[in-house]
Amino acid sequence: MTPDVMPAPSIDYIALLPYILVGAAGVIGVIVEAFVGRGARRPIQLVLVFGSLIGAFVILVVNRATQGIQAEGALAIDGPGILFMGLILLLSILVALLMAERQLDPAGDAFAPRASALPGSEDERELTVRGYFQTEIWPLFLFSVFGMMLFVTASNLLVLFIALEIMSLPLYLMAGMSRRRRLLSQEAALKYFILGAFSSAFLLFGIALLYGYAGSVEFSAIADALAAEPGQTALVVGGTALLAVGLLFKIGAVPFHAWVPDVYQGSPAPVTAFMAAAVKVAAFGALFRVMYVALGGVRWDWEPLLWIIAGLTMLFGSVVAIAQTDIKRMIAYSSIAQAGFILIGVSTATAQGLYASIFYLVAYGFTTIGIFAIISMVRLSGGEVTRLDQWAGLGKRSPVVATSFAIFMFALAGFPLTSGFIAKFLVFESALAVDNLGLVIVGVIASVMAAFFYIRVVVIMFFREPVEGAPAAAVPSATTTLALAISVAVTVILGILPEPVINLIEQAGVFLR
Amino acid sequence: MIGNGAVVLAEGAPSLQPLTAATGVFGYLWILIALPLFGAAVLLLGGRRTNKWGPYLGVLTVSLAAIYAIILLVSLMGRPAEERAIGQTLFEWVFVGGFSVPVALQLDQLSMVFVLLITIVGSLIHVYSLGYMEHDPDRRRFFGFLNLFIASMLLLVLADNYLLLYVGWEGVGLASYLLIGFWQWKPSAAAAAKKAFIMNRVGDVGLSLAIMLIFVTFGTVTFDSVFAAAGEANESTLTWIGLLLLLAACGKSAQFPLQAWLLDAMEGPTPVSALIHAATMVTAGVYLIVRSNPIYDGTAFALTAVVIIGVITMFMGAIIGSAKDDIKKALAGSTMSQIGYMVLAAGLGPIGYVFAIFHLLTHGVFKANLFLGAGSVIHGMNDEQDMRRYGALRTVMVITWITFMCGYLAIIGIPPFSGFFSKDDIIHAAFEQNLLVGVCTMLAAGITGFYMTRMVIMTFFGKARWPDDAHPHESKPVMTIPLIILGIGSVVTGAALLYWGNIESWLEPVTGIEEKPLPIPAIILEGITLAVVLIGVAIAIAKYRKEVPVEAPKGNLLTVAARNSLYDDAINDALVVKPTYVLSDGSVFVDDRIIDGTVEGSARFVGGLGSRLRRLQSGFARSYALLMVAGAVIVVAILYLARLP
Amino acid sequence: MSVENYIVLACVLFTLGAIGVLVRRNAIVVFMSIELMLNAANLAFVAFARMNGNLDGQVIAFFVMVVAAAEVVVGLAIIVTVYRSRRSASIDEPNLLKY
Amino acid sequence: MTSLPWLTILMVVPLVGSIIVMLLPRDRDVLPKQVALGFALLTLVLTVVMGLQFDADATAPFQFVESYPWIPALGISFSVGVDGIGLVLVALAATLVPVVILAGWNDVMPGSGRSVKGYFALILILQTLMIGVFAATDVFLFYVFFEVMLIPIYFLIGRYGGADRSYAAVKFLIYSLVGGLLMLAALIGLYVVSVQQLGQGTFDFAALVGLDIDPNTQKILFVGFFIAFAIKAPLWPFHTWLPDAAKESTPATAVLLIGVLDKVGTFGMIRYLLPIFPAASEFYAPLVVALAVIGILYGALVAFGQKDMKRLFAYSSMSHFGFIALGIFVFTTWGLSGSTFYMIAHGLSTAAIFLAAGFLMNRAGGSSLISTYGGVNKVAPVLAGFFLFAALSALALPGLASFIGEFLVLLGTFAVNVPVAVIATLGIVITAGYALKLYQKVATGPPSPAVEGMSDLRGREITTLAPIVFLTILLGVFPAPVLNVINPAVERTLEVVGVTDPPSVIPPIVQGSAP
Repeated sequence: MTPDVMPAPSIDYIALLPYILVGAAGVIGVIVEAFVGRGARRPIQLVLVFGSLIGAFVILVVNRATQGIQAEGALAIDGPGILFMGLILLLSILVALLMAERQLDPAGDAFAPRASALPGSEDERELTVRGYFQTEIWPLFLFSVFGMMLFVTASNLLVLFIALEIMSLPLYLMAGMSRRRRLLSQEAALKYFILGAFSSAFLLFGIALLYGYAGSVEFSAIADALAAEPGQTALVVGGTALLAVGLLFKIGAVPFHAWVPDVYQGSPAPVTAFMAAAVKVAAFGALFRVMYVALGGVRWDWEPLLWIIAGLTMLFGSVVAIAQTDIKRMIAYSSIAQAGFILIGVSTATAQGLYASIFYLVAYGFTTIGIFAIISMVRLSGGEVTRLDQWAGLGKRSPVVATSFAIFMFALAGFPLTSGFIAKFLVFESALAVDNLGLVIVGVIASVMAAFFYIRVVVIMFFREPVEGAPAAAVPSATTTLALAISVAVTVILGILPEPVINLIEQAGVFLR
Repeated sequence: MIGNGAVVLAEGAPSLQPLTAATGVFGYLWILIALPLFGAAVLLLGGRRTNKWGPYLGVLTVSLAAIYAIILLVSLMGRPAEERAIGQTLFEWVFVGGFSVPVALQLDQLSMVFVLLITIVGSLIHVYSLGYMEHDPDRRRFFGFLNLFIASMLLLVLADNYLLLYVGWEGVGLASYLLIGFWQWKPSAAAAAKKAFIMNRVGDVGLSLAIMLIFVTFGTVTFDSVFAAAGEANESTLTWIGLLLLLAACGKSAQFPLQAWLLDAMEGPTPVSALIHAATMVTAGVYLIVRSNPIYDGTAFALTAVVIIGVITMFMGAIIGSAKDDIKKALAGSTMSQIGYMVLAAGLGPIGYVFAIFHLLTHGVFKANLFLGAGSVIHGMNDEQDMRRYGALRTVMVITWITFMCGYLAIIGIPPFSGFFSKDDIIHAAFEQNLLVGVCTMLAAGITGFYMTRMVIMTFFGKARWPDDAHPHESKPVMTIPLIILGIGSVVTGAALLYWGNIESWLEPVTGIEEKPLPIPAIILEGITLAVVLIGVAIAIAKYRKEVPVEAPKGNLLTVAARNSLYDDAINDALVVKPTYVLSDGSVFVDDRIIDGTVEGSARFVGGLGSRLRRLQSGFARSYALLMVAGAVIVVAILYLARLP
Repeated sequence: MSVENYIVLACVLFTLGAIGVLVRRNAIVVFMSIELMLNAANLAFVAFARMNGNLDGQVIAFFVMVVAAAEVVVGLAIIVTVYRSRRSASIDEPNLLKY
Repeated sequence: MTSLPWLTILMVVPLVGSIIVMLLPRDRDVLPKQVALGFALLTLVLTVVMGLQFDADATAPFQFVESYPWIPALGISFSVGVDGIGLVLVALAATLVPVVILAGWNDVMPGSGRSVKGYFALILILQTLMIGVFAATDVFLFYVFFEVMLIPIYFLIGRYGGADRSYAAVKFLIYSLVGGLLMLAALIGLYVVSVQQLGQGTFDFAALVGLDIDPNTQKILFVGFFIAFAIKAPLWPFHTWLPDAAKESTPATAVLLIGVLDKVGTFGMIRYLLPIFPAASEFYAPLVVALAVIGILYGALVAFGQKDMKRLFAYSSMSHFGFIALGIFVFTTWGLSGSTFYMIAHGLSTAAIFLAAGFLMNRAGGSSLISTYGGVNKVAPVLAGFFLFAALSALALPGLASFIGEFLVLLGTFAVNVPVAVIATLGIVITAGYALKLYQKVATGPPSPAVEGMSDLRGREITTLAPIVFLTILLGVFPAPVLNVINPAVERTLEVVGVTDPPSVIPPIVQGSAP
């Protein structure tokens, strides 16, 4: 150690451009909030958001060739990493489209005019009447996306932790910003925050233990340490366990799922879509990297763990979803079950499993966003109508919307000619390829039970006569329509012609270390 | 193309007569079946349009068939004995792997006589029906069904293999079902029809299994190939085949234990009873057994079984016939008993086959005669069937009475009426074979004498016991003429077939024939038989000469039993029908409760589990946190414990 | 004093923090317990840094403090809004979302 | 052979038809029916034309073969082609669809709130899928059709069915999904095996038959496929969805469901189970035979005890499916040909019974309770006549198509297992029992109040039933056209399994007196 001279770090800014773009856009957004007049904010924010996200995605695609460990081993920009980032950006763009919606709710968009205002208080009503829109949510959103991008490419545990926080903190706030049902929304935010912080504490302590074991937080260093002296030590086991807890929490795997239903139900529909789609992708990206790269040496230890977790998650999610009466809550439990299916891919510890899971995430992400787009459309004057029985006869009043929803349901249930089927096919195959028949059987059982409630929605929409004063799907503005259209298209096309996507994923190669 | 197959056969089966190609007049064998089939098709599909002329078409087709049959007979007699078996393959029917069955017809001496019986008696009954069914709104359908029956029956006797025979076999069953239930709005008729079909179905089980066993054994179901190889099969197989065929015969010919349907079958219009349930269909069982004689020759056991069945039914029928007051049921009982005779005769083996057929023919004629006579009476007494309401009808229905008497004398076997020859031959054969059986046949002859005399006296003699509204009158010529023809038939058939037609040598090539010495000289035997019959007659006269009460007297145990047809329905109910219902209800319960219950139950279980598990989601952030901590502990535990090698 | 003791202390603090989260009702206190857990981690980092003889752990500790600060900002914001609408900082109070 | 992509055309035509029907204006309620009927008839004609070009004694296992890569990454291709068995089943589908369209002409009353064109569009889509499932020679493609078929039926039942329709629809779908997902697992297992053996995976039927899968794996995979097929078929005890589905669906739907769709189960057993898992098939044969025999008797007995016509038909079908399965798993050409033939015959007789009963029920306000009826024969003789014919065809009267199937199955069974054959044969008595009991209750005796003044069949209705009756008789008397086509396929299948028919005890002198 030579304390006097400090070598300048070599950083390839071109490779980091996507991060920089999104991050900077977020910062600028904050500044805009601070200095620009209320009227002008929204357009500028929209330009920033879509500009940065699309830009980042384009850049990502353009120099997808430049891969490697970047920023002094902080980030690993490799094939899978780029895939995850690209997917996150695409999903975020769709979510942004949903967030930009301001036609469904007569009072404006889906978010509270001022999150701090007291629910039902005088000034809130006044703000509403004055037609205020709060635009702080946009920079928050960008920061969250930025965090996700770091999260899936983090190549050392410190960056992992920080990325996790950058991703999560804005989400906690966004969860509380619903215009309607403020109390639920705030409750969701509180629970999400408390539990999120709690889990990140676990994660951090896990990091500490691993650091203690390996003397470094670099994934590669940890991997080397494990390779050098295999076998269990308290530090490794404890570290792995706590790290897993932190990541599985974000994924929403049983038994760390408890927050999912409450938060999904309470948050505004677009934010829920963001959590259900993008956050899940990010969390899985990180989980994969940690497990495959850093902890690949002890995979004999964590494979059984993930089998059990995956099985529990699939079964629990499916069973409890059957008993739900609120559509958002049902989808929340279904997303828990779906996480279980994706975990099957992780638990194989093979490249095949990785590809299967990525495909599953693609299919699942787009379908989920489509689902929440429709949930945000089905409403009465009081806001979204999420009681299942009120959806009765929707097929008669809004055939197109109901049909799209049915397609999503069949996709989640894994019917052929939808993306969900190919996805299930691939994960099951990856499991059978490592002779894990048991997990597949559990998967099959769970799928049957899951099908039960997916189909029930279709029954309610198409076979039941509409109840009095039942809602119809409101006509959304172009943005939501576009998002919905894209989700339907992807869901169907991936079901009929998955070939290109499969190839794309399989070209991604493996994680760099 | 047909012949060459047969030539090979001839070499394969020296004992069997070769099939010769159907040439010349025989080239159109299929017309025989096609004619009535066409009639049936037109009448049944034609709808109301054909109401007016339909019945006549029906009569026409059958009569044409009869004429063609006679032509065939003549040209058949014109041929040397060894060329009297004609085969005609129409087309390939069912063929899979080694199993190949053509639609092929075979006309030999045996089927020839059947064809004649069916077509001639058939056309007479058709004509008779013109009168009998005159006022029925559904005449058209009636004749359609009759035609259908004739066609199926001809197919049955002309088929050259068992599977095709099965088709005819079931076809006549169907026709019988339709005709028994012709007056469908009468629940009794509908029930009787169903009963007949289902009991026949039981026999069909025997036939199907027999066919399968035959194929598995011989690799073919064509008569001549099977019979050619019959000698090589081992006896137990033959026995099984024989018993299964016997089961089939019991169903069709109302033999014990499947006899119960025949009496109910009298629900059908009388011409039907005459044609189907007396003259032709019910004798199909006899045909089946005689046709399969090469198989039975190989198995004494099956033959004995046949004899026993025959004897039992012979007595049952006779006893039932002696107690029934319904004229048709009484006749039905006698039919059972007479067929019992034939079956018994067939069971005697080569000694009996010929006489079974012989009696079958004469019976076909005189029983048709009797039934039509009864029909004429019923018609005249506007549908009264209870003999206790008859009496003294000879005065008003002369032709009916005379013709009926011919049939009567024929059936009880008074020389020179037809029944005498055929029945005595059977009794002879029985005595040649086995003394006991012989005695049985003789006794049965006596009972026959009794119940037929009873019937004649109650119907035509004594005082009139008519219902007040009855104005008995002779039937129209269209009905009486067939009666007269059949009456003459009842007189002459026996002698004609025996001496002029020389039936024994005629059938010999098909059935073979065998003579054994009689224990006692024939003339004495005939004397005794006649005596027994006359005793029966005498008893009847003694019993019914004086007043016949309109209400049936209580009667002794046997009489009561006989009136109830020996409780056959009760027995069937207890042994078969009730258990079936119980079983069925049981399975329904199992299906609804247990099997479907399990399915529904598991679904409900999952649902319940869901609503119980969701309680975990208490809504308290701290309990969620607790769950997480617990989870973390579990994770650590798993990492320590569950560890792959 | 050997490094193990610091680790043990860190674990104890972490556990105390966790227990605090489980048993305390007041959102603020719960939140402080979480901060305690984070600082337990920090202690562990520093101790390990010393053990491994490199500075990474100490650097990380600084990062964690920053993150914790950010977390405070967000956390308090949320807790305050909840408090204002419910007039209570109990985290058992908001219990509309369940089952 | 022809160069035209026949099978694709057959699949595309109804699809186009359904799209056109959907695009028709809402207010026209007759036009959709006419268009649908037109396309169905066109498909039928094309099928006939294709069938005439089928070369019965070609050496190639499949004809009209087409193959286009679909998902090469997974070795999946869109390959179709038919052997004799596939051909006749495609023909069955093509025949029944126009019939049911005509029969269901007034199933959906305009103003009932249910879309008329939707009904017929769904039927046409269903036809596409049915043809596809029988024509697929890529197992994945087969699976896709197998599963997707559920959805139109699901809507046909759930949307256009009777009072309890959504319960029945869901029950049907869940049942099928259980089978479908198990089959999916087994399918993937098969794929994995092919990866291990061939280097890269495939779903091509021929390639999979070529695999040499070790018996234990076979036994596992077999179960997955078998349960799926057993639920479809349905075999005892996987049958309880059928009565509800049959009761709640319209006659037209029921005909397509039981007459054609359920055949996919038995078809799958012949096409996939036997050739791909020969060892497992022989291992499980006793079990399957047992299930089949139980199904035969049990189904008949339960049918005997039914108070509801449609449920009765369902159970009788279950008993018939017992016969079909029995014939498949005795491994004789007679049994297998018999089963195949029986599938066709059963399709026809199902159509006859359901449509006749449907016409009857329409006249009495839709009640399917047997007790509602009586004495139909007196007021509507033609209707009663067709009803009786249907009953007779159900009890396999010799001379009708079903007899040939049933007898061959029994014969094939008898040749290898006499006791089973005897027990199964008893079934024909019970069958006669319920069939005639039904007719007796419905058609004979004095007319019941519901039946009084009932009108007899009209032209359209007779037109729908006549062709079925005609075919039933024709195939019963002259089955050669079908047998010629299916026998080679059957023999090929058994060659793959590696069994030959037992020879007769005494070598026959000549094969019958056939020319």
